[in-house]
Amino acid sequence: MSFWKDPLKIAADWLMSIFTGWGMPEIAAQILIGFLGVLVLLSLLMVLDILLVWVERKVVSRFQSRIGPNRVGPFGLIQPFADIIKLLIKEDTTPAGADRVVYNLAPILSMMSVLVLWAVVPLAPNILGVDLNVGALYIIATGAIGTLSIIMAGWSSNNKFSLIGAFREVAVLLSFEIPMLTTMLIPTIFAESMGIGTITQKQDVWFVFLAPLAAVIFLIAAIAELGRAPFDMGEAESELVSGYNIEYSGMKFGMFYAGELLHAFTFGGFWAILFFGGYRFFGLEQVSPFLAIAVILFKALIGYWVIMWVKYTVLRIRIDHMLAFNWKFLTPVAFTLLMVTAFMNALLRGTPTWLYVLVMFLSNVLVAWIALEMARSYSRKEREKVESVKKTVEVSHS
Amino acid sequence: MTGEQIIFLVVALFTLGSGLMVVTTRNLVHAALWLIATLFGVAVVFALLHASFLAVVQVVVYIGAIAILFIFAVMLTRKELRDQGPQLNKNWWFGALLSVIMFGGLFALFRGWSGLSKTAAALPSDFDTVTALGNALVSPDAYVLPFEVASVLLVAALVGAVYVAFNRK
Amino acid sequence: MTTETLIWLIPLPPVLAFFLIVLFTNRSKALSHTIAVGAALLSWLGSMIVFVRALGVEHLGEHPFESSINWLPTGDTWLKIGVLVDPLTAVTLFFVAWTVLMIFLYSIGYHNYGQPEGDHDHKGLPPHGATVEEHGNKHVVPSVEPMYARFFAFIGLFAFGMFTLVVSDNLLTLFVGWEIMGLCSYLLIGFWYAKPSARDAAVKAFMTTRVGDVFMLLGIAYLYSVTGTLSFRTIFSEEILHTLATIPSGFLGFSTAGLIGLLLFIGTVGKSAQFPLHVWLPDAMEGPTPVSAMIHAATMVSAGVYAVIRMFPLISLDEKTMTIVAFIGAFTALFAATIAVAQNDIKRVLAYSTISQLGFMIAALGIGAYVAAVFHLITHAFFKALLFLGSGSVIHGMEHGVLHTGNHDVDPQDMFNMGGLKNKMPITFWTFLIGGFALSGFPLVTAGFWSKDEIFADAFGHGEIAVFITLGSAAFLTAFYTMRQITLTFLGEARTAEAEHAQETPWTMTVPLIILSVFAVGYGWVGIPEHFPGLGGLVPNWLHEFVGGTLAEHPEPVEFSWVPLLTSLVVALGGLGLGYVVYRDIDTPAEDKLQIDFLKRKYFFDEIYDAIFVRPAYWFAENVVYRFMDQGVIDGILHLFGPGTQGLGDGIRNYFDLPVINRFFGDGSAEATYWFGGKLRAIQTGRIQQYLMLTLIIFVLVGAALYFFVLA
Amino acid sequence: MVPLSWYLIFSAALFSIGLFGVLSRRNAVAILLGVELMLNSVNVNLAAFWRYGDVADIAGQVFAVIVFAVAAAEVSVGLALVISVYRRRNTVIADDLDMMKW
Repeated sequence: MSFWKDPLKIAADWLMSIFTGWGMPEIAAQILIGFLGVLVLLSLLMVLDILLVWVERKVVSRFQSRIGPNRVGPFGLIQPFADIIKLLIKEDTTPAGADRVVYNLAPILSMMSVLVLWAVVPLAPNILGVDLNVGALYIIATGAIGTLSIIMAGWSSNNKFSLIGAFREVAVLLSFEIPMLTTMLIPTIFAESMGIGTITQKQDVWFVFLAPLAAVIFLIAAIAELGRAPFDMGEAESELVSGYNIEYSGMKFGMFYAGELLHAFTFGGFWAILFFGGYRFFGLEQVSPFLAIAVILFKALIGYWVIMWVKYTVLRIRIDHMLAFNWKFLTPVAFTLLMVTAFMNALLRGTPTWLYVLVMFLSNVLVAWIALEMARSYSRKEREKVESVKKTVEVSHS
Repeated sequence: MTGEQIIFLVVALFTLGSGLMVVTTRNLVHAALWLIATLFGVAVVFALLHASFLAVVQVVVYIGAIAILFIFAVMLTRKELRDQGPQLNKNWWFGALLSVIMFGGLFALFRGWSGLSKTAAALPSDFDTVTALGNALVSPDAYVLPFEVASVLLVAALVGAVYVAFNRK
Repeated sequence: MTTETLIWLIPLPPVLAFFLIVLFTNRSKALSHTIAVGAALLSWLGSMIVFVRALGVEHLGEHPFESSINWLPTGDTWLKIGVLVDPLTAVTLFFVAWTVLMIFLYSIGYHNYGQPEGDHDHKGLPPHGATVEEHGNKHVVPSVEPMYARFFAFIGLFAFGMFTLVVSDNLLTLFVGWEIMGLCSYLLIGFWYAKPSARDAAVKAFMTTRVGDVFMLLGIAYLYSVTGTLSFRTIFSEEILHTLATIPSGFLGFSTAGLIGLLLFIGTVGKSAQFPLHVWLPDAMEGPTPVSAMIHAATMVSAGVYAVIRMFPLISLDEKTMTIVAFIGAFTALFAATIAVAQNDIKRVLAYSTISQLGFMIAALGIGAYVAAVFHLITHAFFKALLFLGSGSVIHGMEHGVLHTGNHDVDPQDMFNMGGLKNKMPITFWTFLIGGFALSGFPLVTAGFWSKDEIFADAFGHGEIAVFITLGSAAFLTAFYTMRQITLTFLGEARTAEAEHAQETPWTMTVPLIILSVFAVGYGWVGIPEHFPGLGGLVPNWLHEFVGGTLAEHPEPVEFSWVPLLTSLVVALGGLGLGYVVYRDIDTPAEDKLQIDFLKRKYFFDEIYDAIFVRPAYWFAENVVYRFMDQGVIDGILHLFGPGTQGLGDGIRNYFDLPVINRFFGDGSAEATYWFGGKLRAIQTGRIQQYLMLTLIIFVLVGAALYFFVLA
Repeated sequence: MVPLSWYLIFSAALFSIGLFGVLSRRNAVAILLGVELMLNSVNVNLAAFWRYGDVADIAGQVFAVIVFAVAAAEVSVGLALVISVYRRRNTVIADDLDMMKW
């Protein structure tokens, strides 16, 4: 077994031999190696995060017909480092009347909620933190910690804008958790497991072909979960200045910011894992784990790009519309889809794959079509109501 | 003392400590945050018991929903964000006494029970808890009826909560 | 999915459709019929899958698909409900699923989907047509049924009843399905409830079948009390059958099996409209035509025959019962055929022909020709559904003509108002012709020939010459009135202006006709006897092999004989020929020699029943129950009680109530409660936590006491 | 290995703490917090008995799941009531809500 085939095991064995050579007991060495692995993963993530800052700024400037960072380093690649230095040397303020402990805990929790997500991300067939048998739920659970960090930040800042921002953001997060969890259960049904690793391995056919509607709903819910435009209720710069993180400065703000970017990238990754085969790409993942990592990073980047694309093209939606959209449209559709999928899955057990895929795809399309038809007729009625009101107003004016 | 025991003791002390903070701290938002810490500790206890599904659901349901709801409720029922005055009623010493008696009574009951020092057998290697739990919840031979009743209860609670808290203009 | 699960699911879509339509979609016509037809399609799909899988099982009779669950606890045992698919169920499912699907589809066109709302249509009345303006000139077109969604809901429930009945593995669920259909037939025959005739017909159908149902329920109860089970497979086990056959019932010398069989058969007499409970069926024509097809072909009457076929192993144990069955069947066959000859309403002719054909099946069962009865049941279902839908199409076409001329006095159902429709409605004509020929038993090509021929062969082969001759004459009359109908309706020249303007119906109506006509022709080929000259042996006699496997003793095919074959050839061709020759030139009812009042009035059966049952019932209700019992006896007793009770009450009040109850118990307990309340109010602080503490103190005290005094 | 007694004592302690909260806090929301602690201690017991009994018999976890559902229902209705009371009476102190006395 070469290093190219299974780098983790080779490295672990090598470290083990070194540590035991130093006279360390085996169990302690194992724990130490585990910590080292986590440390390496987190460091790499942080570096990735820094690169994401550059990617985000470069992409948004392209969307807006600008050039973007181009002064520091080639293509402005060093720009994020400059930004970090700027953030680090800024004054670290704590507003008067703030709840100190909670105030300082919030950005840490925010960053943490993103980082712990990577514990269940399968980077390659044999590179995986933990293959939790409840992986899909785990993702939601970490989202709960993110929610908590937002409300802590908003409340402890002792600022009404931050509190309003936090409230609105939390309302959105809690609501959109439901379609997200529901659509996550659809790959679970296909893979017959909630484990993220198993879900990846079961994707001989990418689940997006089996459940395109679920993929779309998941993406929408994920964008809402990230608090990005068009669901950026928490920040809503034009209304709330900067939302829940208004009072934060320096690196504390930097942690919120970096957390958000990495969160977006991570959810691009989960989108890829749940619906686009994760690290699988026509057997490429079998060649070498490094290729697998490259594949999944590339897919995650594409997902991230889609999320950015949405963010910089779509306008913010009013909060009541957003919640109504979730409760009256997205959630029922997700529930219906889940029931249809489960029913079809039970019905088609044991049938050939092509039939399974075809029927699943068609039932998705059917559900989507019915949902859109109903939404269309509803919105037509609403529009007529509004227009009739407008007309009577005009008549009474004239 | 094995590693698992150490972990359990640390987690249990942390959990009980935060639990005490929940019932004694003056600031209600802090109490809610301490509740989250307690719940998180309980989630870790679940994980120690190899009940991974319960652990994760504990985080999702309690921390993600119930605790947040508490924070909302605390903020919605307060004219000023800080509470003035004592947080415990004048019979608090009696409540404390009763609680201690309760604990003592339970403790005494435990001591008389033979199965107390039992240790757990190792989980069978081919036993998937989540699968077993899922099957039990939807199997007509097992718990599908309580499960359905629970779902009806949740819907009733949803409707009831909306109705009760709805602000009629 | 396993076949058993699938069988459980077959009846579900229609009933779901019923609830969906009733509860949610009754505003939308398109949605309602989409749901109903979709449900029928799902059931059809399930039935076909089950049918195909059933074909693949060897010895399905011994190892049927079955599955059951406990339903009601009855002492130590459970009353089970379950599903069973043996060969009989499989072939029944096949024709039920097809005909139901076709009828559902047909109903869309029949109720004028897509046409405008009527000008002055009311709920509960058939649509009267709507006026539309096109290019400046007004003309009348058919209007859509005002209770469109309700219709689809009802037939959905109807289909549910039938599917439940067919797949059930015990008499109880069979009876449930049976009764659901009874209810639905009431609802659907009285669908146009604003018409008094439809109301009366609905009540008549319901009451008449109720007579049979009561006897059937008696039979089921009797069976249960004797055997302790209602499951078919258990009842038909050898020892139970043996017990049933040997214990005498003490009633006219019947054995237990014979009496139970007879009681169950009376249920069928009601449901399948056999003599003497046949009167409801012709009146049931008041409902919309798809309902007629549903009742007469796919579901209700077939259900009756199906039940007898299902219980055949039980019924066949007693010779006497079998003789009664054979007699009633054969008599009904001839009797109904003679009435049919004199009817002028296109649907009534078919109604009487249905009664007659059901008589054929019952007679076949009575002589032990099990497979022949099943065979005729299936072929009859197909061609009779075809004929009814065809007649509906004709009526629809005629209504179009009526709307065109605006002369509403012309009855679009009277055959003497038609004629020459062959060219106006070619698809209807050809399919109707196929159905009619199948009904008459046109030799070799049609399904009706093969099934009827098998009944003849069995009757002859078993030496039942009386039955054979009766059925032969009935078959001759069948061919005769069928040809009369075809000639009057389609051939010759149009006799009225309305017939001139008749029009072919839309595709939703013609497509089911075409599909059903394929079966009306093709289904006969699965049951060609092996020894048939020329054709026998070309195709194996699949039906006999397959259906015969249902019985424990495999029935032997009868020896081939030329007599029944020639008879069936002669009566079919002769009847058809005579019908054409006689009615070729007849234009008005007056010219028709067979318009005998006696036959036209159906042997005065309605009048007789009216005199014997209905009027006495009214008289009894009016004079005995109301005048005598209610006003005389009961009111008298009550009037007697009044003063007595008052006196007694006075006494109790003055000497017991006031002093003892009021003073001592009433005021005394109130005062005591008041005193205690005053003492206890101190702990009622209104503070929830203090209550909780009190509760806990009591709990701790009681717990400690229990612990120390009881456990320790 | 951790013996069963540790879990039981832990859960008894948590239960008692919750009980103290329920009995002694003035604020209705805080009382509900105590109730949550008590429910959680019950869940710990259920999970512990599942783990230390027959693992294949999943009843303990099933009941814990149902307790989750009940807890969620209880909190949502309870807090809704608290908010409703606050709107009408402008207080959430349990001792002030003593209309139901005598």
